[in-house]
Amino acid sequence: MPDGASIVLGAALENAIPFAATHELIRQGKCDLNVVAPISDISTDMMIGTGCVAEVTGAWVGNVSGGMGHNFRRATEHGEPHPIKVHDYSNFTIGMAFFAGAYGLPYVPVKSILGSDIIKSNPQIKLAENPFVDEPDPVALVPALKPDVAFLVVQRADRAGNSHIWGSTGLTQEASIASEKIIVLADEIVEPEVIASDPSRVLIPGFGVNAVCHIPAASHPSPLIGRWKRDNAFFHHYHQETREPDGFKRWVGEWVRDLPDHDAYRTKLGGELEELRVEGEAFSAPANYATD
Amino acid sequence: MPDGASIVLGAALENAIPFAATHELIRQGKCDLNVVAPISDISTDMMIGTGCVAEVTGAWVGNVSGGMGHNFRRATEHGEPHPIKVHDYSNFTIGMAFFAGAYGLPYVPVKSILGSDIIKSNPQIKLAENPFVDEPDPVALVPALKPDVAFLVVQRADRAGNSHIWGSTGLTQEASIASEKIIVLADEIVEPEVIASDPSRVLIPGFGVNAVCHIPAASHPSPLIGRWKRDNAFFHHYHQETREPDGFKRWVGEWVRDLPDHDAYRTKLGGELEELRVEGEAFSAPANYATD
Amino acid sequence: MHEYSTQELMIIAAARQINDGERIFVGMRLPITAYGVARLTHAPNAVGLFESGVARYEPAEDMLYTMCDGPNQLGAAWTTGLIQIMGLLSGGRVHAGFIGGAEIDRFANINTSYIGDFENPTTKLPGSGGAPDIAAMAERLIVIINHQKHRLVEKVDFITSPGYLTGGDARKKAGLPGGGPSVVITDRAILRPHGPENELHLASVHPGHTVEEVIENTSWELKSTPDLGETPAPTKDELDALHRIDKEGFWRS
Amino acid sequence: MHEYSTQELMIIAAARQINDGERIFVGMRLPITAYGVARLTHAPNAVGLFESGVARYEPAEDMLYTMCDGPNQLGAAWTTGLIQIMGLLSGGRVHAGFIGGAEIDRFANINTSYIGDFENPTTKLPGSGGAPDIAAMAERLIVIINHQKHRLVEKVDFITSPGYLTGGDARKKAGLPGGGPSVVITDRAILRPHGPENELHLASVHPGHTVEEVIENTSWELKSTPDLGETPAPTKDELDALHRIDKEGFWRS
Repeated sequence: MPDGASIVLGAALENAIPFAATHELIRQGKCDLNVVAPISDISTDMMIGTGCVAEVTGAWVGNVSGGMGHNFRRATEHGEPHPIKVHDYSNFTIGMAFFAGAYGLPYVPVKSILGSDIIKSNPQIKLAENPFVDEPDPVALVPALKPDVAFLVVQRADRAGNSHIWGSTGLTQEASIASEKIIVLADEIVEPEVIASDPSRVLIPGFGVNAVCHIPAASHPSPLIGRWKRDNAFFHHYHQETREPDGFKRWVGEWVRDLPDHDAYRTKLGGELEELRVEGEAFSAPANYATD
Repeated sequence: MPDGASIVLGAALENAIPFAATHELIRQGKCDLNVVAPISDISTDMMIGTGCVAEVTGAWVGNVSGGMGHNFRRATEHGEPHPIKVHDYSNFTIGMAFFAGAYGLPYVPVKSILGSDIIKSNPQIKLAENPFVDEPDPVALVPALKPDVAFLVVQRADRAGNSHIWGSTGLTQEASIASEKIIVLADEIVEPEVIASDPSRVLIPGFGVNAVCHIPAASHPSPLIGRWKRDNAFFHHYHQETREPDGFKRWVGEWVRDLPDHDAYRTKLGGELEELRVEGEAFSAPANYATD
Repeated sequence: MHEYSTQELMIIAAARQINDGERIFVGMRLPITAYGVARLTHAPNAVGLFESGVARYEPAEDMLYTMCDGPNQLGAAWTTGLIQIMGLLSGGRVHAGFIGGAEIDRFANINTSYIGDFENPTTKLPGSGGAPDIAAMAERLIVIINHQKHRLVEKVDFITSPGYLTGGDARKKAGLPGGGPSVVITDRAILRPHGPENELHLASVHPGHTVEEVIENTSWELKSTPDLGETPAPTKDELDALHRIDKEGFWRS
Repeated sequence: MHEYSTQELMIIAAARQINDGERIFVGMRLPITAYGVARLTHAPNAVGLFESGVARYEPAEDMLYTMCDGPNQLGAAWTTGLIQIMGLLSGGRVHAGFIGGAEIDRFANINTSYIGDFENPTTKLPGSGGAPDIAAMAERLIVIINHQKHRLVEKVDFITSPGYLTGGDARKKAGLPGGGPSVVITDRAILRPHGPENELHLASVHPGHTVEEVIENTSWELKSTPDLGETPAPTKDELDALHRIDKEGFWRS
């Protein structure tokens, strides 16, 4: 992945955020990224704090259970560590921008952003008239977004990247298909037969995936349905520790830069991570695909 | 359902077509309907033959494994039993029209119908220029379609209409959500817990459904994945029998008008239907939704 | 009289805004608790929508920190994508949505984006999420905000989520399909748009608060509706329902 | 020499158009068999797409009458919606699509809609299905049609699926993203667009057929490509693969 790329680090909103990828990009010192997502909880704030980010394209940046993202505020209010450009969208309009990018529409006309000053702060969105009615009927035209790379966390995948996802998915499908490349972070690698047993649970088929990595708990501290609970204390801790730039430096050193990889991160979490592991069973009723 | 309504009798293309609803509408003698669907195999042809149809909005009408739909040809070529108006779409453009209707977009700009004379035969589709680029860049604007009623066949539902569907769905979700009312024909009625065990397999939640009917094999002769095989001989028989108007009259008398309901239809099929029942098991791998 | 906190009063006032059988964009924190109270009291057939892609009948059994947490998905009516859920906003399929904000103005426009000039803000707020879409499209909007002078302002610096814009029929002229804010619930009072200008008026004052105090804490010259009264105190049934949901007493203090 | 039917030759000629690793809109009948042959011979990593919402690696094990039949869904790579699958046509994600037709003209425009005037047709054909979308958007298009004078016409009555429109750069000017028809496989010959006009030229004649016969059965003045030759006969490997798929000999007669 080159410097300057536009990347999607999680498009499901507050679950299945690929923090393992966020950390690895920080370790590799990628530059000038455009972070594209409706909401990626503190992933975006971390990226901004390390100076990786030139632009943010999205609807909300912060710490969902904590409120503000301190790095986001420092960057947008005082240009610290450096100024960033914010491209404002609402959740539905960024969804339509991904939808257009995914399915080959140059733009999508929406009603839901009319009246909002987001039309002023994001000049990419144009006002127009609906040509299908005679009376005035304003619409906002939202152009297609086509990020370079989407990272996504899935509950299980086979080695070819055929993946099963369940639970709410936000804009995962649209953002991934809109992206030039897709990198899958699988909580579990399973035999191809497991995925093929339920092709309707596939959100992204393997032939559209460029790489698949087996990374348990890649979404920590965000939850992964049926696998890992949300680590609320971790989010709170991040919020407390990163109030000042020095605090963020310490935090990112301890939790990202000083660790070689996600194995080490899991080891460092230790028993705290084990407590987040879902042990219970609440299985879906089977669907039969037999043909005879 | 009033005369003159626009109705969706199957939007999954060639599976899960709600023939039981088609037959009931014929028995009730509904008039001046606008039949809206990408492809509904011989359902549309039957409706046309009985004189129920004033308009067809779709991409393809015929007998998928047999070729022509004789009633469709008689109506369009000789106005028999009466002339019908055809609104031409391609599959992707009718998909975008349903998408727009479902999700509140006044229209969708597409590339995929450029160059086709469908733009001439369907004046609802307008040519325009993409306002986001400086050089000429034509797009075709497809306005939202919002049918009055969608009928859909599902493998299982609870009494409130919460439904599970699996296998390919074509435009089922978009066409249903775009429609003012949704009527579910469930192959099996199950306890609410079965549906709630897998909310990601829900295509249409119960709160969007206006009525749910328990009708086994409602899609016969089209297949329902994991439940009923396609009755190829039945499609062939229809094709042979309906070559002439008198033949169609006989066919529709025998198989629709002279039967009080779908129970009687199943009884008449008897052993032929039993041979189409899927007996095997090819179950989906379970998904865990546990939280702890 | 039963004892209750201001937060509990706000939750119950919010719950009363939900009618039976309605589909509601719920959001997190206070509104999700209000939804639970409504379901347990007068609105047992309401449906809760979450823009991440979740629809629920019964509220989640466990505490939620985000709408994507496991307990909000287990036993849901529908777990799907954002477009499917937010798309329901079109065509009058969503009756009401809850939103909060950092600032609201006399025409009920809401700011969650920028304090100061957006090109050079003094304070950058987290942003819109799906609030503009809900504000534009839902049949009506229920706003919850703390009642402080710097929050209830003459004119917001940035309209993230449109209310009645410049008042009168400006909202309609802008092409917005949804009906706009129907009520603003604060920790001191309830405000409603009133009259042809759709300006926010004081509709009721919470028990223990005064009209003067409310006016003092509002930046514009706050007028009252003709039927101005006191916000009805929570009933025993309402408080019982709230305590069943708020087992840990999170909202009691 | 091995024995083979004309249909078998067409299937194998079609299979050769599929390169390894490509994503192909397969469709029913002859092309789906061609896809199976390609997978078993030179293109083991091809992916088959079906507009109803199915993607497969291995072809279905049992005979299909429609793309929605059970055997096409069991063990699929993806069963989803039409928009997800047809949406792949954008952005160069689909390498080729197969389509058939009732009429094709010298610029490879295809008609499956109306014979005669569309407002008052002499023959109403079933319609487009997804063919226009595939023709507009796929990187290249593979056309299969029976070679008769009334099918290979100077100008189609109705362009359902665009080829090169009026020839030259007309297709590009019309804003069509996909590359257009790359080959037309008939029961007598193979035609390809050639030269700056993108007019269909005779590229090879099937064994047992003659250039004169092909020209006689084409309505326009059919020219030949410089490398005009004979269509290579099926190899033993290709026929073996075909017979493994076509167990019942459906295509053999």
